[in-house]
Amino acid sequence: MNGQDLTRPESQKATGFAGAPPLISLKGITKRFGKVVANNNISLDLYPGRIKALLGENGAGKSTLMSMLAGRFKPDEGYIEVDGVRADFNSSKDAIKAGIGMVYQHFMLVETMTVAENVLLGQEGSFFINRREMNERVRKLASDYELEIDPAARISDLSMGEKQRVEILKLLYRESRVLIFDEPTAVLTPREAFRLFEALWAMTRLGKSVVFISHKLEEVLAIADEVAILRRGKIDAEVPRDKILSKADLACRMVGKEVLLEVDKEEVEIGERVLEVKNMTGMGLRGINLDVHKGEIVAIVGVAGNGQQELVEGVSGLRKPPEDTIFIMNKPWRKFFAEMTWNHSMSYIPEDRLDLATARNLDLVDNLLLTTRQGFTTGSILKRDKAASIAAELVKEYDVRPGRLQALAWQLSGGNLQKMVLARELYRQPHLIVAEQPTQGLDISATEEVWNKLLEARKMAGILLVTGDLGEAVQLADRIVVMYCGQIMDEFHVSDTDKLDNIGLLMAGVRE
Amino acid sequence: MLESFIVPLLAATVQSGTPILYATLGEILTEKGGVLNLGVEGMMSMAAFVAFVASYATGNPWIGFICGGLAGTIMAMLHGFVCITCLGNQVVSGLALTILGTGLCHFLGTPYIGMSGAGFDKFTIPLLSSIPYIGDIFFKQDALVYVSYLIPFLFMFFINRTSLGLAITAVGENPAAAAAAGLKALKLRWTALLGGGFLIGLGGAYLSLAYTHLWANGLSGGRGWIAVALVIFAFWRPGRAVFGAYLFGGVMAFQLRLQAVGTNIPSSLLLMLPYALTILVLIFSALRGHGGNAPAHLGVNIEPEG
Amino acid sequence: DAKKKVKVGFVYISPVADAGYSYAQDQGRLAIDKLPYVETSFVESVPEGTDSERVVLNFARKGYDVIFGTSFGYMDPMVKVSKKFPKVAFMHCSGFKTTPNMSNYFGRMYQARYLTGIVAAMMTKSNIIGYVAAFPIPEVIRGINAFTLGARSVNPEATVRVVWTKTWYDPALEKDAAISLLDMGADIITQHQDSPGPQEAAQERGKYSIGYNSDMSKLAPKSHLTAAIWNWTPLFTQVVEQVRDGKWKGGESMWWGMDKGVVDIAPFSSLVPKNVQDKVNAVKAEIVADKLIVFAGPIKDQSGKVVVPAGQTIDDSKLLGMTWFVEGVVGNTE
Amino acid sequence: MLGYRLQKRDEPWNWGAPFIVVGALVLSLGVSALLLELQGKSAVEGLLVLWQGSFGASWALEDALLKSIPIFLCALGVATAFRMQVWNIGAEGQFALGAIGATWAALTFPDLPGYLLMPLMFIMAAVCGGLWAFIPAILRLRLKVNEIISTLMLNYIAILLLEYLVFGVWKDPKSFGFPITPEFTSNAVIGQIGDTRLHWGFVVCVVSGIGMWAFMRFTRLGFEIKIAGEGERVSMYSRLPYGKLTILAMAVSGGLAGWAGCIETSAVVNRLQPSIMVGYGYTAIVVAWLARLEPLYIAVSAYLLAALRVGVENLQLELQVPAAFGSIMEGLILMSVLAGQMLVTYKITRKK
Ligand SMILES: Nc1ncnc2c1ncn2[C@@H]1O[C@H](COP(=O)(O)OP(=O)(O)OP(=O)(O)O)[C@@H](O)[C@H]1O
Ligand SMILES: Nc1ncnc2c1ncn2[C@@H]1O[C@H](COP(=O)(O)OP(=O)(O)OP(=O)(O)O)[C@@H](O)[C@H]1O
Ligand SMILES: [Mg+2]
Ligand SMILES: [Mg+2]
Repeated sequence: MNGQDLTRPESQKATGFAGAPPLISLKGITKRFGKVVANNNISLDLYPGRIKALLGENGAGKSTLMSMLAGRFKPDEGYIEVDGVRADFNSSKDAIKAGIGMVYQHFMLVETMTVAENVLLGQEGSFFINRREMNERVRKLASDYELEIDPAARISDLSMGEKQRVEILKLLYRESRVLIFDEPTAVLTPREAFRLFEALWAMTRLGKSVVFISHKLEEVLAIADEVAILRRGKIDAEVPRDKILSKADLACRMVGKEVLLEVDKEEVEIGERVLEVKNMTGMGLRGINLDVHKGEIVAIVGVAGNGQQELVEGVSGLRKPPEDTIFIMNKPWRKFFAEMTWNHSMSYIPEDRLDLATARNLDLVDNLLLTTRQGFTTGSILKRDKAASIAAELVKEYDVRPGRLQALAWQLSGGNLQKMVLARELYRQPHLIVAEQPTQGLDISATEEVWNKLLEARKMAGILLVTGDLGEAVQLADRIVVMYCGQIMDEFHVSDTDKLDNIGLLMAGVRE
Repeated sequence: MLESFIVPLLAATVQSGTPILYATLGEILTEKGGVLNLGVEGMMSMAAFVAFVASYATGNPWIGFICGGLAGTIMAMLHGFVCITCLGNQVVSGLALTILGTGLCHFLGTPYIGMSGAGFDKFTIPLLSSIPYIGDIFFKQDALVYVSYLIPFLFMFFINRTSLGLAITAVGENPAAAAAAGLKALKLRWTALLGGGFLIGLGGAYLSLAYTHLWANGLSGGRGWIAVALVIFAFWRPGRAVFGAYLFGGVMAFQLRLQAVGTNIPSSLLLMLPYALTILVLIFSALRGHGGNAPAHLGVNIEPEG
Repeated sequence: DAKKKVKVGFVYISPVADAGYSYAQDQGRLAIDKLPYVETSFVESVPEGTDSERVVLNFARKGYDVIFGTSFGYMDPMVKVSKKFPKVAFMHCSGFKTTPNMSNYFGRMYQARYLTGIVAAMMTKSNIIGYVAAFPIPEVIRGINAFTLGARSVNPEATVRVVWTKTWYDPALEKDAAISLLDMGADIITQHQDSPGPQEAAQERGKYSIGYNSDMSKLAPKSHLTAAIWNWTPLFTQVVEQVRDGKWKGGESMWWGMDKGVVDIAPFSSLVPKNVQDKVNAVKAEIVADKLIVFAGPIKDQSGKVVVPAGQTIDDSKLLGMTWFVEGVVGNTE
Repeated sequence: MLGYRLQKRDEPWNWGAPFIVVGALVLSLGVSALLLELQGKSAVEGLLVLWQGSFGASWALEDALLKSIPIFLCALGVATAFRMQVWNIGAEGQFALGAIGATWAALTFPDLPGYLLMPLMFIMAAVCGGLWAFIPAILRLRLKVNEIISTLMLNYIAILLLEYLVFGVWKDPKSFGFPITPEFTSNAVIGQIGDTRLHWGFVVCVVSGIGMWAFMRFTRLGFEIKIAGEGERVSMYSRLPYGKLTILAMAVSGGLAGWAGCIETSAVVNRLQPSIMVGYGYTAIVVAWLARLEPLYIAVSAYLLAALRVGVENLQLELQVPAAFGSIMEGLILMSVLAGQMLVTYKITRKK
């Protein structure tokens, strides 16, 4: 699929490490956050030259477990053995010294500093530093591992893929023997993801041990040597790759029940036009023409940073687009936003759930009111109790866990937060929905739920879906639009399989 | 005009800018590490007192100078205990530190009022002082002014050319990333806070050892607040801090001289000049597109994880 | 009931330790505190406004017999409180309102200023004398005028340049102000502040200085000539004696001068030549004997207009509200 | 450290807050008592005298209440701005401008009947204080000029402006040249409540406090200010009129400080004079933060701080302790309360 074969070529196999003792052993690790038991008596071994995939639903405790290995948290019970010797990590520094490095789900980079500074941070080697020499060192390291990057570039100017390369360079520079990747591909395009896999394979050949956390089952199948499945803080199973028959098998082992992995897409009647983009040029975009009708899902695919962001921000009202280019529900942009009502208009489901779609320190009721407050106002009085009862209903309907209305946004896991956002936005009964990476970071059951909700929402609205996951686009969309460098490369119906096969080239800016 | 008005004015500018310069650089260092310290006024007062007493007791003003710096460090420690260790609000802690510091030095300082101690006197640097105008302005000052010429350069070198400087900057920008890179975020914050406290203390010491040679209540006279404001004015850059401190000192010296010449402008309006000018310069910078680059995690405490 | 002590309370605007105005008042308090029948207490750093009213009230509530309020702004609060406590004696410094149980008191500091003006004018070479002043209030303006009149009485060429700092107590700024005057050619610095900052500036530049409030010779031994100083002991002693004897009366204005010793000049330093000392001592004797009146005509204002014709004097109520400069002062009163 | 570590509580330990305050008080009073002993004064007596001065008599309670009025209004104001993460440290200047505005009305229309003049004074105070806060707000919105620096600088300018007026054009010709304006006519004086020392400004406090609480809790605008305080991105997403809210919050903030200035001039000194500026604007910042921006807690902390300051005077009066001792105590108490507040959100557990 996606024009990219993910399977590991024979030449990439690491050999010569069979029967080696484990590099790392986790022994009976338990970790609690207040009342939540994030990890419960977990034991796990990591071997040299092998890739271990860690799989589990949202909130199963994968990140927590690995954060302890990386020295960021301390276990409440249990301990870690490095090369068979007990090691107690008081900070990341100790873990780094023991040869353990982690690329976190949210990158840990200093945005205002350069690539070289980030890579060498804490590892400069001498008190006085020489920028030119630092850049040179990083340049050499990057070319050794074929991870091209400009050492003098500022992190804030880099794309997600490039940022990840910086994170990997950090690990390589520290000569880590154990590399942990927490959902590394969530923000990558398929091409970037494949390059990452090649890098991982190269590292296993050097005898390094890799831990790979992902919700994308095909990736797990493609690169893992063995799969550990976490459920509710416990290791549910450890299975060698060969024992896994298929994606469905893996999904079943993970969730504990049959998973379909396919959604029913019932036909919906196409209605009036809800969004029209007319020859939009500016903000990094060139001549964009696009329309979305009620009853259909239009997916925009492309490598991140090719103008999707700008288009979405323009449509959703975060940035002022050039005049006479965007029409929503047949009204010019300005007029639409000036007259916009809280319901029966437009909803935006952004990629950034925390800090954009929700306020992290407010509770669920307040977060519901974020975009619906107009509907709960009489005179100038806000009816919070009414909002609370609606919130309670939505939480139940969408199965947002934990169901406490007093929970603050940051206390929710990514999947549950996304469900809350979806609940709120669909409650507004919009006619146009702009959904950006709606399932990023969600586990398969949550993904399935979100997909179903979106398909259902088609009945009342037209949906503009921006996604980096081609599978998602194919599953959901009626039409697919490929963007490259601020331009639309092509637009076609999802049933056009010829075009679908060529999509990888289109995304890279190549028209046959 | 040049000889009789401008050169003496600029020479006075250098002197009145110097204590503010020390304190501003100290606060920049503190804030680079991510800690907002509004206690500068109290720290400077306390440091001025300790410096005076130490110099008075030992007869050696250099010992006084260093002790002033250490007093600043100790005051910064209190702030650190409240904000870094106990995660207290940095704004309130700083304001409380000002109250505490001014109270403490007034309380302890009473017996020393009216005494005159050893201090730094002006001396000319041979050769350099004979450069026309420049010599009169910059090289007929006291030793601490000469020291203050070096500090901005050392400061820039420290921040840009040493691993510790880099680490401190990283902690102010993103403590979690710094910690993940194996840095001890809390220790670095402490380092920046205490080092900054030392510089702020030196600024206070300047007041009782060189600017005047005595201890008096209220010696700081609001200069600590000006330093806090100038950090923002300087966009956290030492070069602009030098400009800001001298600008402020210069305008203050200028308005006193206008009065001495016998102007008819009411003194209240003249005294507004330095404050109004600070705002105007900021507006001007904004119009030219320059803006602040505050450390991203300034004022945000590092919460313990797990 | 002869054993009952007279309880005296003092309210100060600034800390007594600052060697300035409040310090001078507190020296008077300490002096009467030594009297066997007197017991004193004080509250310092009391802002004018609600706070001062409360503090005065608390003294009265706690049964103090005499309450001294030493700052102009305490006037209205003291008037208010005095009406509620008719048995308590209220003494307010530097104001103009009285009640049946509230008197005001002050000292004719301008007489001492006049003398220091003579010293300055006889010793200046540049004929420019620098005056570092706090706020343009009558007390300060009166001092500047008296100083200038004294100076011009012996040296009509002398001018007095004034710089306002708008602070009572910022030694560094006040030193800067003095330096700006020195840069403008002044060779003698005098001041009306609570800090010795200006003295330091003069000493650093090798120029002379004349102090205020108390003898500042220790702080600037190489530049100090003399100082205009306060001595409140005689006045305070009289008040407590009267209260003890039941003879104290409110509604009075006690504006005491050099004859009663409330103001004086500090001993001359060795820098002051004999002829200057003699001249000043002679004038001082005249003032004490009431033969010389400082604000006697002819007096011209800054524009050269005669404001007080020869043969006339400025009466006390005008002096209390003086807001203009005499000829010879460079500066404005705002 | 030392075998103990901090652990975040699932829910803040709200009912523990009073214990923390008491604990911090005990600690800092202990240190203060030690300082007293070092001066050769009896610590027990000192604490007793302090208690009497703060709470020991009905008039002490009244005095503290009176003193807390301007602090409360300024703190209520700055809290509004802080809630939006607009760092208004300019209450001091806004207080001065409020006093100037009210004085202008009182001096210009001295003969207007009280029921017209008094509202006019309050309106002018709110307008002037609000405008003084509007300047930094608009500079921040349009030019991104940091409001901390602009409000701080405007404080100095406001005080000098007040001095300029009082030393110049508004000086009372009958004041013998002293820097005070003429006394307000009785129409322009906020009167006393009954025969207490308390004046009707207290009622203004109660009404604004309750009003602010209700506004933040029940109105949509109050809710929007709360969201705006959560950050730029969320407020953009929620389609808040961020600029207008900033201006509103700053104007309310400045207006309340202006009222404090108006009450202080009209009810307390009955005229404008420079000595009304005693730093209430800065005290307000401390009070607002200690109270975590909640109106009820602001009232409590404003009162307690005022009581402490009143009590310290008694300490001076009875035991001749220098005024600076009061500052030391205040600083110690603030810092220890602040450090102790950690226990509301964290608990200390033994390391395993
Ligand atoms: N700092 C924290 N404080 C409190 N609870 C936390 C914290 N970090 C994680 N948790 C909770 O611990 C549990 C495990 O979280 P963790 O992040 O390890 O899950 P995960 O398996 O990585 O999920 P995802 O797939 O969504 O990344 C969750 O219930 C989460 O809410
Ligand atoms: N949530 C926010 N947080 C911080 N700054 C913001 C926020 N929203 C807007 N701003 C900044 O405030 C300024 C004004 O915002 P506002 O939205 O009021 O501007 P506007 O779109 O011109 O609105 P109007 O036309 O109503 O004045 C802009 O410079 C913007 O960068
Ligand atoms: Mg995770
Ligand atoms: Mg995107």
